[in-house]
Amino acid sequence: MNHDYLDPINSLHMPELADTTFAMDLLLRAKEGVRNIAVALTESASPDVRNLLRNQLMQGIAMHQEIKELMINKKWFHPYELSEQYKLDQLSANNTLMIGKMNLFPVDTNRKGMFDRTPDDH
Amino acid sequence: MENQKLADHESLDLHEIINFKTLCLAKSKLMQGLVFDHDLRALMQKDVEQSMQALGELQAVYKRAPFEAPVPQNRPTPILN
Amino acid sequence: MNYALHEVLEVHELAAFKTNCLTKSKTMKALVSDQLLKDIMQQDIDVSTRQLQEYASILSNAKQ
Amino acid sequence: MNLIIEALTGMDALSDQVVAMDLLISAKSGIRNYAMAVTESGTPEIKEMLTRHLEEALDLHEQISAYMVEKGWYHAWDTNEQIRLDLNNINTALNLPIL
Repeated sequence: MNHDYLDPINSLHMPELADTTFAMDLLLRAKEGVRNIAVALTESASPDVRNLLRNQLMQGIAMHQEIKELMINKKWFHPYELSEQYKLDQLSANNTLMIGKMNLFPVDTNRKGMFDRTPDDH
Repeated sequence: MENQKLADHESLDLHEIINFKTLCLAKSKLMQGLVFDHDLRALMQKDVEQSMQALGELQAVYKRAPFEAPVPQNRPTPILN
Repeated sequence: MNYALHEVLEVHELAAFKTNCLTKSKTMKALVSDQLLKDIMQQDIDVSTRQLQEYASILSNAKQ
Repeated sequence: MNLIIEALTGMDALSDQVVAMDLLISAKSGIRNYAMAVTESGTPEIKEMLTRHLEEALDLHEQISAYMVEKGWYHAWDTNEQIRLDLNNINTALNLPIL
């Protein structure tokens, strides 16, 4: 491991690493969505709003299940073998910590001046 | 019933859900450009389609919020230096 | 054990919550005078009873 | 409610409302608990059961809130009226004698 993001050694197994992160993000968002809709349901009074939310809740639960099954099939998620899961957790935490230490965006990122007029105004 | 105003508290929860769904849609859409695995990409596309449907339905209901107002074309003030 | 640890823990939490609810509904039903409210509570008691039995069977399956 | 306790506490008119409110709060926290649990479960058998229980909790919540709206104990569309009722209930609870 090193701090140079241009070093090719850091791209080893990159697709796997990236996809586990994205899939985990998708899973957490699906989970959060189910919880949010359930909370909203406990506050909603209009029958048609309740109906809409209830359908979306069931759809959200199904989507969450589908993402979880995909992750289990791809061996990105191990709810039944906690030590396997533990290894993945630690690995991705370490990896992301390493990325956190990199200087990824060395140039100024303020691009605001480019968006204050339409092309015709130039 | 269809045109009845929503209660205050349910409107606030719709606000939370709509913002959350909007962020989810943006993320699932943009991340498709970054994933490698085809199955994961397909599932994300499915999530995008479901989210667009869901967001549209939520927007339609949100129109009945008591604090509903005409929506301008752009954000009112551009953030400039 | 045929279940994942975290789901057993969730079921345990729900069982504790539901036990509390069932106990409350059973005792408080006696304090209620309105018949409609009594009916709703009886229905809640029936549903909660069945749910608790389901939790009991899962928890005893999960016991090693 | 037991007549002696009613007389002692002055809760004769309020008791059904208190019980209904308790049931509503239980139904609400039940829904939140179930939503948590459903997203934590993976075994199909458990997931299926919890989803069913979640729907039952939603039914109970729907029933009890409709009942309370009808009784005038819950003003979903009139926040001011709800606040007035809340303040009333707070006062009643504060003024209960401690037995």
